[in-house]
Amino acid sequence: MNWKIGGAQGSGVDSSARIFSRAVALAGLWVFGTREYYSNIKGLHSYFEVRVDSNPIQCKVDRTSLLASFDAETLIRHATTVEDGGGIVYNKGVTETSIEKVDTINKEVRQEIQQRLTDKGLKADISGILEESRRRGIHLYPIPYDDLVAQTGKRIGEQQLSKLTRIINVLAVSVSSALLGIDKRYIDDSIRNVFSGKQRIIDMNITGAQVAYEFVSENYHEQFPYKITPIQSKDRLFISGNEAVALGKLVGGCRMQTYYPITPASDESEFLEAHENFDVVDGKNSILVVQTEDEIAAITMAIGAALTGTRASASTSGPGFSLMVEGMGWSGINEVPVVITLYSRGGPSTGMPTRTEQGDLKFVLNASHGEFPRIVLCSGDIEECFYDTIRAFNYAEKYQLPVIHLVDKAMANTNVTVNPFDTKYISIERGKLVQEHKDQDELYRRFKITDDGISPRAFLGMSGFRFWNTGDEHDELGHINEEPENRVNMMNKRMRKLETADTDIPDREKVNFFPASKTADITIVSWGSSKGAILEAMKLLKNDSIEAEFLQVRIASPFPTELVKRQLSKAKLTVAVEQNYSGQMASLIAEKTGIIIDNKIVKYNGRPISLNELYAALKNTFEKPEENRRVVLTSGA
Amino acid sequence: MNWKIGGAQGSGVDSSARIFSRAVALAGLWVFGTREYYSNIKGLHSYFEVRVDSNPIQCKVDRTSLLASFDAETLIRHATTVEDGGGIVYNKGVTETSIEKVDTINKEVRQEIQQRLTDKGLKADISGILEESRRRGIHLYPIPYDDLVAQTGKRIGEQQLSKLTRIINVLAVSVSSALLGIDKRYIDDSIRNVFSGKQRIIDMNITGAQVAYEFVSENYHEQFPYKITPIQSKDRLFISGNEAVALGKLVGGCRMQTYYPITPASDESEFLEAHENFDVVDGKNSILVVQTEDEIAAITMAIGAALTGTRASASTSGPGFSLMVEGMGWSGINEVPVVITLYSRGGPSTGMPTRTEQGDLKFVLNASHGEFPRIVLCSGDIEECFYDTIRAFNYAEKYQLPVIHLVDKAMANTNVTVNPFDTKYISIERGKLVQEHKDQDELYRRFKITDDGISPRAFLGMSGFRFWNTGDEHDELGHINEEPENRVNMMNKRMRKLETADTDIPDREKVNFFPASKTADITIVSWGSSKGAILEAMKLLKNDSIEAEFLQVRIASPFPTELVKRQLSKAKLTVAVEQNYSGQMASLIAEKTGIIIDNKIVKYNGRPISLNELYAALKNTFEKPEENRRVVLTSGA
Amino acid sequence: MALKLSDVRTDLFNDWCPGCGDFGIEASLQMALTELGIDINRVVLFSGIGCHGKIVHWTNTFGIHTLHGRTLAFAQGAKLANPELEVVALGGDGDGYGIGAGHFVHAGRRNIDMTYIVHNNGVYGLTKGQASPTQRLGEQTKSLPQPNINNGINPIILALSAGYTFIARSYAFNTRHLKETIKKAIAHKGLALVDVLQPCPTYNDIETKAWYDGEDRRDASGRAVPRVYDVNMKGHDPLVSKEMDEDQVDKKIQHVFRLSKEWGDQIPIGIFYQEIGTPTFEDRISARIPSYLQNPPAKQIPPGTTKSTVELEKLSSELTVQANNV
Amino acid sequence: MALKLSDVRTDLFNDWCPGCGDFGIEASLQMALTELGIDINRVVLFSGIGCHGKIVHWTNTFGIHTLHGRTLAFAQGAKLANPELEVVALGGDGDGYGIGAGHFVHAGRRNIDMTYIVHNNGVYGLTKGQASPTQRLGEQTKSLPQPNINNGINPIILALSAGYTFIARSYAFNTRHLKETIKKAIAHKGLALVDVLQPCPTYNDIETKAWYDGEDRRDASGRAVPRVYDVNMKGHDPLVSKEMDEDQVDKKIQHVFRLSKEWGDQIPIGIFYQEIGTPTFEDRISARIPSYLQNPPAKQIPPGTTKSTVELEKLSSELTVQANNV
Ligand SMILES: Cc1ncc(C[n+]2csc(CCOP(=O)(O)OP(=O)(O)O)c2C)c(N)n1
Ligand SMILES: Cc1ncc(C[n+]2csc(CCOP(=O)(O)OP(=O)(O)O)c2C)c(N)n1
Ligand code: SF4
Ligand code: SF4
Ligand SMILES: [Mg+2]
Ligand SMILES: [Mg+2]
Repeated sequence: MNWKIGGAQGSGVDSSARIFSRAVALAGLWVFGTREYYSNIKGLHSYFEVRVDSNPIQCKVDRTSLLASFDAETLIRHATTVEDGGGIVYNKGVTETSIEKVDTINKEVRQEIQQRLTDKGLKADISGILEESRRRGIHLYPIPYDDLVAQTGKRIGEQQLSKLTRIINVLAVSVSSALLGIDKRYIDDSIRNVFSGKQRIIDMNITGAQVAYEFVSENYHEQFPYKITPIQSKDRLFISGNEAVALGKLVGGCRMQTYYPITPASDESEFLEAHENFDVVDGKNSILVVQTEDEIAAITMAIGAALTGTRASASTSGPGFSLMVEGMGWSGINEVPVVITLYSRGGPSTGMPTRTEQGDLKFVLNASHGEFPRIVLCSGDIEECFYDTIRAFNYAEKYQLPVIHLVDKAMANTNVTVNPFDTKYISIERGKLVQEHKDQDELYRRFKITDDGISPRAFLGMSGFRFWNTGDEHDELGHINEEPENRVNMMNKRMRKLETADTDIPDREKVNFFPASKTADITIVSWGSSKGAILEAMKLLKNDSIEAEFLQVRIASPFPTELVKRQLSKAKLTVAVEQNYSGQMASLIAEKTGIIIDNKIVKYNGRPISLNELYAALKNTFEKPEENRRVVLTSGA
Repeated sequence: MNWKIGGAQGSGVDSSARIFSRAVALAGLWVFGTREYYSNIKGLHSYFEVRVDSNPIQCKVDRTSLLASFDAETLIRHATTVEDGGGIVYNKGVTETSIEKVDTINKEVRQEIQQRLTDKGLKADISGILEESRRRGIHLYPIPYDDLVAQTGKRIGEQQLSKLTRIINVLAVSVSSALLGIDKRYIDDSIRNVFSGKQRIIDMNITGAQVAYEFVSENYHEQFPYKITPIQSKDRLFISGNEAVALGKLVGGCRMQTYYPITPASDESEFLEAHENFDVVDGKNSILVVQTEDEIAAITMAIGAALTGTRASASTSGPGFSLMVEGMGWSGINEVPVVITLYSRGGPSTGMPTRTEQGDLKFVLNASHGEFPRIVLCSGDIEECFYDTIRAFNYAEKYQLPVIHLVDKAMANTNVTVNPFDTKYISIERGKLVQEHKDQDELYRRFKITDDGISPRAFLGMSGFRFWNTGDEHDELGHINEEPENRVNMMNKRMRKLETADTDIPDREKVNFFPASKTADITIVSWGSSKGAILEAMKLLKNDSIEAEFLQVRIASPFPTELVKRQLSKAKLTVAVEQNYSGQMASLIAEKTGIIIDNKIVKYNGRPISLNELYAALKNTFEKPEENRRVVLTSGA
Repeated sequence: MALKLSDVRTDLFNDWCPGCGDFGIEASLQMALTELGIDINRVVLFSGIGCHGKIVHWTNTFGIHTLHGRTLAFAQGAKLANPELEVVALGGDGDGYGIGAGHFVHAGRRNIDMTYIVHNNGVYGLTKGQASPTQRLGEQTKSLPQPNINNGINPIILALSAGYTFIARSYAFNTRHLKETIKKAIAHKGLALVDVLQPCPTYNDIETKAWYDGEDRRDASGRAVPRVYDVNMKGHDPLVSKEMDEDQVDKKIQHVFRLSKEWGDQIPIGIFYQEIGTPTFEDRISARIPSYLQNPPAKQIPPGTTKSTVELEKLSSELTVQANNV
Repeated sequence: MALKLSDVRTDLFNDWCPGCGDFGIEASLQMALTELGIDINRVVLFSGIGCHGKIVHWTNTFGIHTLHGRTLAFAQGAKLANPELEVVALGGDGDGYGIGAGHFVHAGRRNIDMTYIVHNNGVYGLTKGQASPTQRLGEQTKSLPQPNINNGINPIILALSAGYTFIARSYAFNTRHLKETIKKAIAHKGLALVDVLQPCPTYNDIETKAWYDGEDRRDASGRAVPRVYDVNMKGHDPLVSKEMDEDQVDKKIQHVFRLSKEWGDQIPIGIFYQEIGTPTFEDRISARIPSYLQNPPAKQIPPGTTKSTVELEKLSSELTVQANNV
């Protein structure tokens, strides 16, 4: 089942989606909820899609089962995405709104729609849209929202109806859930959670929900084809990528976070700030979140903090990362562990701030002038976001280098149900530190040349372990040194750490390999948030007797060259699936292994990959590989 | 013949080297002069090597024929580099200086040298160093500099000898040239040029030179084995990479340059500033050079200027470029022609500011978040620096995108003789501009979607051609537009320009291919300033009957995939020669063609490649390829 | 042909929040341009990233929506390359005083003849309401999890210390005053700052329109008593000229200082400071490059494909070696 | 065990030019540290890129030679993570007031308890003498091809407008004064700026040692009459406290303003301004995070390999869905 709700940004659509999703989760089902919105604060269209199933879900789909709306724009934009036999909940009052008038939609797009309706002999207004839907067998549910608001007002004794406008959201949600047969108690509980602390609003909305449920049961006896039946389930988290990273930071020992506001990264920092004091088994810990003047200050402050032994990180997105590259280079040559969480979004430049993309991989791998080791982790889903965050800090400290953790907008703003995170097997590994006691007379060599490239690390303020750092090439003490021999030794030492890391890190943390049950017809390679759609598409392909295997690269540096070579060299047909223009992982694989990926399926319209389009593209690719060397996916509104 | 002079930074060694080089050039010979110095203003050791030949020279060599010095440090550092049978000019007064005392040399290095001398039964002072040289058959020329200074003072009537200390440089030069049999008139003329405008200093130095020449003819009748004999020659330029780029900018129509001081880039801007008013055939032109508050302002100001139709550029080096990447991305999405001249130096971070490296190739190719087209040119020698600068502006305007022109410290600070630049075949090509007259009512579409991806360009202030720019994804007018379809069209349009450029640009501007005379035994691939040493090494290999061919990549984006594939696919043994740790061009070739380069010869100690080490490395590689998969060059002090 | 307001507007959908102070700024700017009657083909607006930044899209002049914090650098680059342009830069307070603070200071050092208007709403609007650098210490606007722990900066004094030769403040919903101020700023020869108090009804629930308008304070007749007042109407003369002696200038500056600190019950708007006769950067360039204004960088190279006209031999004469000619 | 000067020096070769003012700054700083007797294991020096930046290598404390212009950001990060450290940041004038101007302003807004010393020599030393932002308009130091066409900034006023709570100026070759000033700056609770007039004999041939020392002006007895004088000796009291009323504060600020503009024949050094009792950033954090000072970020995670002690279930309770439990 795929529920969708749309409405103007800032009108409360987000809380509606939350209420609905949580309610469904309370019923024991799995939820996968995505969000699309413009780079705008109020007024432009935003929408949420909530996919629901009794089995875990990993991606979005194209078609909507039930569309909940209260404005005209949502109908204009989304009615055509409702599947034949699905349903549309809408505001009775907007039926006569003409397409022409909805000026938040691009003029050309409006003209196209008007044309389409006219061509079908329909009126160029909402009634035309609805009629078009009705012809496809879609169940229409016109809702007299104004009446329902008024009724709610009456019940709670609120005369000023303007104060109640926002409950229209909950009315839309409640009508939907009533139609889907969701127990109203789930909705009520969800309302309490989402508006927690605001009793008046809770009461208002719970009453509204009651009114809506009654309205549905009075008017729509007929069965809506989809039903949500509660099932047994353990406790789950209902969580977004932003939140998963934030929890990973707290659990992983991060105690200072710097940030400069940027979409879609700053929600993470704000979550941390809202939880700056938290419990540990033996008392209280805290995280200091600093809003800096820019991203240059964010990264350099985080590095300053890291020098004191603090696990520190900076979170940002492309434009901010672009400003961090000089600072990152300094942490590279000075071997300072620092974690950068990079939420990739549509680029280049300001690009599409609220849309997703995987366009930064090659940039982060090569960012900053000169050469130094770095680790780049790419999470593929929201659970990996959590666990990888912790690994990022461990790697940073073990190998004393900057770690970039690549996530993206699609994960950041997706809300899913997951099993509670399991911290049993998680350790905090601080790497090679100096021993408390050392020979008094011996100078501490912060950059001592060692076989594995890693030198025992001291923190600023540790008695007897004074050291120097400089962005210049330096000697073991950390003093500037330009001598050619020292230079070569130091470069070798630093780069050696990448080999050490490559040897240390277990294969399962480098790649996930999802085998086919028989010899694979097609070998998919991918990384990041494309993972979910690929895994689901593989199941559909299997139904068609197409055997697919999937290599998910989780670490882009040090690149797992041998592992990747091994998996790909025997492949029949390799296909890279990526959310960028050029197929950056495919490039990286070619660079490292010489293997040219046969086919690419790419997407760069800013919207996440849907199951349907990927399945179709993979199938076509399998059937006619020559004709499909590069397939561009385009679904999404 | 390879002459070397050393001395403390700031003591005038640079003008001595200039005087010597120009004098030799005046004698009709070819000159190749390199400079090594610390990131320091005064006091640390610097030295110049001037290679001289009757045929054009393209690189440096390891051994010195004649070492000119006046301090102890130069002897300690460089006496061992003098070839058996060569000569050393030195200050009689420093003979007893102990190694111990020269504290500008790293303590450990000093200890090693002391040990070496003691092991040989020599005194641990300059006399030991000299004796060590003498045993190798080196001609020693002890010069009583103080006496010569005093004599000079007497002749010009200057009592205060402290005012004359700087002529010690010219004395060293003059002694050298007298030994080499260089006509004194060349030295005099050179002095006049180098100190142009400062008559008193000219007189002083010319007299000093006279004294030195006399001293040599009186004391050293014996023939020094090397002689410089004048030969007939046309006019030449004696020029550095910095100057060649600057001239290229003026000739190429660049009329605004922004910069923030940084080594080794700012000499170029200072040259431009010193020549800000210059003659054109029909009057005066000018270039506005703006020293900005940082590199972010440098690139964004240059872009602002470019929007007005000005050919504008920013020059910088790694750390500055790191700060420019966000701005460059904006010029990418807004299709603004802007040229960035990047002088690569030892990285990462502050690294080795005055030393050379080719460590930024992959960075510039991938710099800035998201994907957009850019052109990257890599000059291989000082003449290419000039011509490529002009091409950079033409490409920038023709394809409306940022162009990065990669040069390096080795070229920037190398002074060579070249034939005067030939501007006959050079055009200034401004690309597709709007027509002056257009339909009044038609909206100007700055980003009109076209087949070749290029839209007719207007400048700010052109009547009737108002347009918008934004770093956000935009429509044809330049207004923000996040619709998925527009997004895909715009990405495609922009990226298409790279294909257009790839089709347009003639092969000879993409690569230089230097064939072997028979089937090649070894195929060298390289880029940038490694070119010279490769070309010379090929000749030596030929003497050994090793046939080498050489593919010099001049454009790294759009990458000439087919050309490179064609050249490399039939190669017996491919060897990449690069001045970086990882072999970045080799990576790029693998990424683009899937061809894994067999062997790498890399250098990253900050010193340019010498002919001797490269020849040896190539020979070893040819003879035992398996044992030499990665050879690290280390020559240079 | 006199300009009409409709000439300087585009017909795009304006997506600012209802009641946003940016509407007032947009209207005032467009009216100012209309009334000044400048050829709109010569006008270039630059803006940064933030809600404010979209203003250039709603305005029918050349409109360059740049990067967060870099507006001034882009704008200066264009103006220097083509001094004939009428350049107005628009910034957000996060954009201009936050990430852009360095450029703000250094632009003051140059004094290029252009105008800089800052939409000062106390918050980072487009990123959902974090505190901007003008938000005061201890304030807690709507979406802050905790009160602000940074000192707010004082843009007037910052501009003064950086060397701005025209420093004004206005209020977004006093479009008359703002329009007139913008006109004067544009007319000023040198770099002019107009800091505009801009209510952000969505995220700034402290400095609201109602608050600026003093709707919480009513006089005897029940009328709101606005907090904002016009200093120039109250007799403050902002002019500083070369003829004044140091003492007079000092006094003026001291007064500006005091005025700039007024906040709360009385909020001064108007022109605080205006220096007359200080050479612009363009003047100083002209002293070095005599042809600069007649033949600026943007005008030197013709369109099409041409040969370089540079006299390369002359230019490189000092680098030329005439062998054996000594 | 009392500290000796030799304890705070390293034995590296110092490669500044002979006669460089940086030697005076180095000596004063090292003497100040010695006399203050702080545990040198607690002291962390940060520096930027430029000649000045090498100072940390000559000094035997923790020494972090950062990036050009970013000194303050690195330093603030370390101090916030471990407030027990004694943090002294050192910058160049190009470094701190040029490329670093943004951080300079925003550090003022925070008022973290640390010291910032700027080596103000009017030039970009290490890149061979370009004009720095403090170089005055129209001046032409040795290696400029043309006179400087930018206004020089006034660091005192810039600091004042940014919120620095301690603002002083000293002179590199008055090591006694400089040393005492540094001691007071370190002792000050809050962000302290010490702008140090630093001759650069190699590139700044205008503001030379001889010039500061007034060797071109001799009194009757033939003694040089120094340009530099101590304002505090001349009666200027820099203190501003919470007890003072607004008028008193204004007067003080006006005086600071006037002093800061003196240049040429009379150049004031000394403490211009010092605010007492203003809460530091650390104080403000403590109000939000009560355990901050006792258990700062740097102290929370033990060394070695451990299990996370975070109560994840509690922390994520609001995100937990207890299915079918409604
Ligand atoms: C380098 C960079 N960092 C962060 C952002 C994200 N960002 C977009 S708008 C904005 C803040 C806008 O605040 P302000 O300048 O005050 O403008 P307003 O929205 O209030 O008009 C930020 C930080 C960005 N676009 N670029
Ligand atoms: C990002 C960046 N840009 C430029 C440089 C080059 N650079 C090195 S030192 C310096 C200027 C130093 O001037 P200042 O800060 O005044 O210090 P001083 O040398 O005078 O002590 C510059 C611009 C750099 N290191 N990093
Ligand atoms: S968020 Fe504030 S500044 Fe932005 S458009 Fe809305 S009201 Fe205006
Ligand atoms: S260049 Fe100037 S500042 Fe740098 S060391 Fe030399 S004298 Fe000092
Ligand atoms: Mg704002
Ligand atoms: Mg300086």
